[in-house]
Amino acid sequence: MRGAKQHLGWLVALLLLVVAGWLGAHVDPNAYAGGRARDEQERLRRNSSALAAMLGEFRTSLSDIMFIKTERYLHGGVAYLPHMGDLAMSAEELIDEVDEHQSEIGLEFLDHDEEGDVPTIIPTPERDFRGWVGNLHREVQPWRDPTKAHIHTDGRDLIPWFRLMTRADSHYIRGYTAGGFWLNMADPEAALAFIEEGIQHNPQEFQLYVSRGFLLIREARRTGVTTSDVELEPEVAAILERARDDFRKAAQLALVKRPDDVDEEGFGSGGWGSYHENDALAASRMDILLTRRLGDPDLANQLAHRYANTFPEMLEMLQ
Amino acid sequence: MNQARAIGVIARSVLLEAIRRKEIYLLIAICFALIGFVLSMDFFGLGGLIKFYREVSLRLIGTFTAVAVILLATRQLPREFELRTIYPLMARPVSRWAFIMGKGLGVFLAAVFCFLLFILIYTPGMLFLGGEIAWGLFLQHIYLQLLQMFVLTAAAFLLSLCFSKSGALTMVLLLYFASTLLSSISVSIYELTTPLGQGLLTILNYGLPQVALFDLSGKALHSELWSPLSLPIMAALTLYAAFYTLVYGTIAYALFRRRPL
Amino acid sequence: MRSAFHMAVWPIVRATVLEAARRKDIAVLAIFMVALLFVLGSARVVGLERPAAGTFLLNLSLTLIIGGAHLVTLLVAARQIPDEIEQRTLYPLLARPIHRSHVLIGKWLAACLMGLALFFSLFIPVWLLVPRLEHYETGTLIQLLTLQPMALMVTAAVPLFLTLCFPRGLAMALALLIVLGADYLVRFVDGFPLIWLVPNPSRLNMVLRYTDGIAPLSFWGWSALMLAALFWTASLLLLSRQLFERRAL
Amino acid sequence: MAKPIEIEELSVSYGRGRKRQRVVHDVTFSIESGECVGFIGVNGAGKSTTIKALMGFIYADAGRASMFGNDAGHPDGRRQVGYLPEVALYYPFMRAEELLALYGALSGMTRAQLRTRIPEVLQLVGLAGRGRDLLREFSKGMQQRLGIAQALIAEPSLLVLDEVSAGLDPMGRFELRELLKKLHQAGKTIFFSSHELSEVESLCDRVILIDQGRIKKEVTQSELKQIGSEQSLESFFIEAIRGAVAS
Repeated sequence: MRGAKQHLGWLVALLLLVVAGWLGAHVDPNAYAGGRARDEQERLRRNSSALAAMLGEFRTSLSDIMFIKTERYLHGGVAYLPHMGDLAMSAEELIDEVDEHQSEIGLEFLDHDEEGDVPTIIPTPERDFRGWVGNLHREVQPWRDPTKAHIHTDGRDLIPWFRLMTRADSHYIRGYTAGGFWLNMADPEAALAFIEEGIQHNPQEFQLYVSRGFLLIREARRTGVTTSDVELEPEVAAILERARDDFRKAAQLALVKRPDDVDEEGFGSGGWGSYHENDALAASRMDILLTRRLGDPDLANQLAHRYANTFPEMLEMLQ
Repeated sequence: MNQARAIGVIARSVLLEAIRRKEIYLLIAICFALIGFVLSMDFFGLGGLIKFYREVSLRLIGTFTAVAVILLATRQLPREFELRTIYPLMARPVSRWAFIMGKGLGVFLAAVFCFLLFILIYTPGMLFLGGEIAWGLFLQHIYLQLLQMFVLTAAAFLLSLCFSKSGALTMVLLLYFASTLLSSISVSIYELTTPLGQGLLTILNYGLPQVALFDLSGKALHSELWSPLSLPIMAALTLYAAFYTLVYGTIAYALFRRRPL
Repeated sequence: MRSAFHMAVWPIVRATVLEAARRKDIAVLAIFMVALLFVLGSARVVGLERPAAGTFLLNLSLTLIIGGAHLVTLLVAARQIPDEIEQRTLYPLLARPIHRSHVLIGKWLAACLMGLALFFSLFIPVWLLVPRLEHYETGTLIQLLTLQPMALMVTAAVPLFLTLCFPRGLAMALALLIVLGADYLVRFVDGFPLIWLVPNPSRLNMVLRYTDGIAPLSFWGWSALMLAALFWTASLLLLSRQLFERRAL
Repeated sequence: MAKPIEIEELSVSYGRGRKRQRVVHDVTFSIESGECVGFIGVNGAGKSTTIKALMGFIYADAGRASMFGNDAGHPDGRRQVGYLPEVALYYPFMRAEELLALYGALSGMTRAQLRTRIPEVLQLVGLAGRGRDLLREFSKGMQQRLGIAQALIAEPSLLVLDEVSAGLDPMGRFELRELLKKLHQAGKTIFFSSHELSEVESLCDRVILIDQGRIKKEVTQSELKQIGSEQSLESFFIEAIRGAVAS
C-alpha cells in the first residue's frame, strides 16, 4: 500500500515535469522579431548616452555581450567604446570590411583613418585620473593609443561567438549577417546554411536575403566567370538566379517596411537606419542588374521603374 | 615551538582540509566538464577553435580558482571559533601571528594546488586542438593570478574578522566580481562628478585593489600580437599586490591579536 | 481544530524568514542593490538626454532586481535543509506532531516570500526613479508582474530539491546554473535529449518584451506559462517530498 | 489505552551497500504510563539510534516502534511528546522566546497559551530573563537548558530525552534532577538515555541496559536498590557489559 503510494508520487511528479517542460518549450515570450533591443539604430542611441557608455559593460542581452566580444577579438583584445562604424553597417559595407580584414591578416599595424579617434574603454593617460594605477592597467590589459593605430586579427576566430549569439537569440539578425560573412572565409557552404537558418527563424527580415544574395554572388564568382562579356555557364547561371531571387524578395520586403519619412542620411521612423536604407538600395540595384545579366532586359526595365518610385536613382541604371 | 615550524604545520592542515573537502574537487570537476564541453564543441564542422577554447578555459580557470580560494579563506577564521578548534591550537606555544600567517600560507598553497591541477587539464586540451601555448604570457598570467590570491586572502581574513562568515564571503565575492566594473565606471564618471565625488573616487582607486591588474588573460588570448610584460612592470605589480596584502593582513592581525578567544 | 497550514507550516515560514533576515549576508546583498538603485536614481541627473537611454536603464534595473530576487530566493532555499541537518535543529522540529512535508512547504514558502519581498520593494522605487520616455505596453507589464512571482516559486523549489539529492556545494552550483542559465542551456545544447525537461524559471522573464514595447502575450500563451510555473513548482516539491519523507536523518 | 512507548524486535542499520551495518538488533521493550525509565549504555551502544527510530527520524529494517499506539513517524504519535535531541545547536539568529514560540506553535499551542507558557518554562529551566537574547550568545549549558525548555513547552505527557545532562554543570544537573522528579511526580512518563549512573539511580523506576545494539538487562527500582546495598552500581554495570563482551 505504502509502496504503491510512493510510486504514484514519483509518477505524478514526473508527469507534471513533462507537461511543464512541454508548455515552457512551446511558449517563449521573447520570440518576436524586431524590438528595440535587437535594433542597431536603437542600440546606437543608447550607447551615445553618457550613462549607457558608463554602464556599457553591463549589457543585459547575452548576444550583445558576445557581439562586443567579436569586436574585441578583431582588435586583438583592445576594448573600444561602441561606435557608429561597427554597429550600423549594411551588408555591402560589412562584406567589404570582411574582405579588407582578410587581406590584412599578418599585418601588425594598420591605419584606419576613419576609426582613428574611437576612444578606448581604458582611457588615455591624459584622461585618466588614476595615475600610476591607470598606467599599470594600460600595461596589463590589451590597450593601444586610440589616436594611433588599430590591430587586426584573424576573423575566423570570431565564428564560435556568432554561432553562440544566434543560439542565444534566434532573432539576432546582425549575428547571422556578420557571422555569415566571416564564416564565408572559412567555409562558404556553411555560411549559406547559417544564413538559411536565420531566414527560417526570421522569414520577414530582408537584410538576411540581401546577405545571402551577396554570398551567392561570391559563390558564382568562385564557380566560374560572371563578367558581362562572356556567356554564363549553366551552373553559374543557376547560382546567380538564386541570388536574384533573394534580392527580389529582399527588395519586396524592404519596400513594404520602409517608412515614408526617410531623411537624407537614410534614417526614418520605426527604427529605420542608414544601413537599412543601404540594404534596401542594394537589394533593388542587384535585382535589376542580375535580371539583366540573366538575359531579361525587359523585366529589368520594369523593375527599375517600379523601384524608382522609392529610389529615383534606379532610373540611372537604365542608361 | 619554533614559530616558522608552527606556520608550516598550520599551513599543512589548511591545505589538507582544502584537499579533503569535496568543494575544491567539485569546482575542478565542474571546470573540467565545462572545458571538456568546449573541447567537444564543433562550429560548422570547423572543429573547436583555438582562441575560443583559450578564452573560455582561461576565464574558467581564473574564476573557479578565485571562488575556491575565497570560499576557503573566508571560512578559515570563523570556523575556528565556531567549532572551538582554536582553543586546542592556541593552547600550544604558537603566537597569533604565526597562526594567521600559517592560515594564509595554507590558503595560498591550496590556490597553487588548484592552478597546477587546472594547468594539467588545460595543456592537453590545447595540444589536442593543435594550438601553441605562448608560455611567456601564460606563466606571467598565472603568476599575477597567484599574486591576486594573496590580496584576496588578506581581504577575506580581514572581512571575516569584521563580519559573519557569509557576510564576508558575499563581500569578497563582490570585490572580486565588481572591481573591474567599478574601475571602468569610476574613470567614466570622474569628470562628471563634484570635487567631493572626485575625492571619493580617488580614495577608492588607491584603497581597493583592482582585480583587472592581475588579469593578463586578454593579452595571453591574443598572444600573437602581444609580448610578455617587462620586468619592471612585473616588479611593480608584485609590489602592488604586496602592498594590499600587507595592509589588509596587518589590520586583520591587529584585530585578531586583540580579540578575546 | 486549526488547519495544518496555520499550525504546521506558518510557524516554520515565520522562523525561517526571521533567521534569514537577521543574517548579514542578506543585508549585504540588500545594501548592494540599494546602492545600485541610488546610482540609477542619480542617473536621472547625469545624462538622460535620450529616451532610448531611459529604456536601457529600465531594462538594466529590472533585470538586476529580478536577478537579485532570484539570487536571494535561491540562497535562502539552498541553505535550509543542509543547515537544519548540520546543526541538528531538524530533530526538535520533527519531534512535533507535523509531517515532514510541512517542513518542506514552510521552508519553500519562506524562500518565496523573501524573494517576493525583495522584488516588490525594489520594483516600486525603480518604477518611480527611472524615467520612462518611450512607449511601453501596460498589458505586458501586468503579465511581467504576474509571471515573476511564479518564477520565484520555481526558483525556491529548485535548490530545495537539489539539496536533497547532492551535497550543498554541488546543489548550489547546479541550482545557480538552472535558475540563471536554464534558458541559455536549453538553447545552446539544442537537440540534447530531454534537455527541455530542465525547469526553466528564466522562461517567465518578460523584461525584454516589456522594454522593447512589444504587445502582451495572448491569453493562452500567458496561461501556458503560468501553468508551466505551477507544474514545475508542484513537481519539484513533490519530488522533494518523495526524497525527504523516507530519508534517515 | 495504548502504552506511551512500545518497541518490538526493532532492528536498524546504517550505511549503504557493502558498508551497511546493523547497529540495533531485535530490541524489545515497552514503557507504561507514568513510568520513569533510564536507557543506559556506553558510547555507541545504540541508545540514540533506538530513540531516533522511535521518533521516526530513521527507519527500521525490521520490527516496530510506536508511541501511544501510533507507528513511529506518524505525527499523531508525537502529539504528546517532548523530545530533547542528543547534541543540538539551535538557530543562532533567533531569540530564545522566538524559538520556544516556534516549537510551541508547531505543537498546536495558540498565541495566548504561548504568552503565559514561555516565561514559565524559561523560569523552570533557569533561563528567566534571557528570553530576548540571541541564541548565538548562549553557552553550551544554556543551549542544553533551552533544549529542555523546548521539550517541555507544550506540556507533553511523555518526555523522550537523549543525553539529558550533557553539558550541564553540577548545579545544573542537580536542578535538572529535581525538575525531572517533580515532573515524574506530576504523572509524566519519562524515558531518557544517559551514561550517568547516579542520575539513573536517583530517578528511575526501571533501567534498560543496552550494549552493542542488544538489550542486556532490565532492572527495576527495587532490584536497583538491592544492588546498591550489596555492591556499587558502577561495578554492577561494568560486570554486566564485560560479561556480554566475554560471551
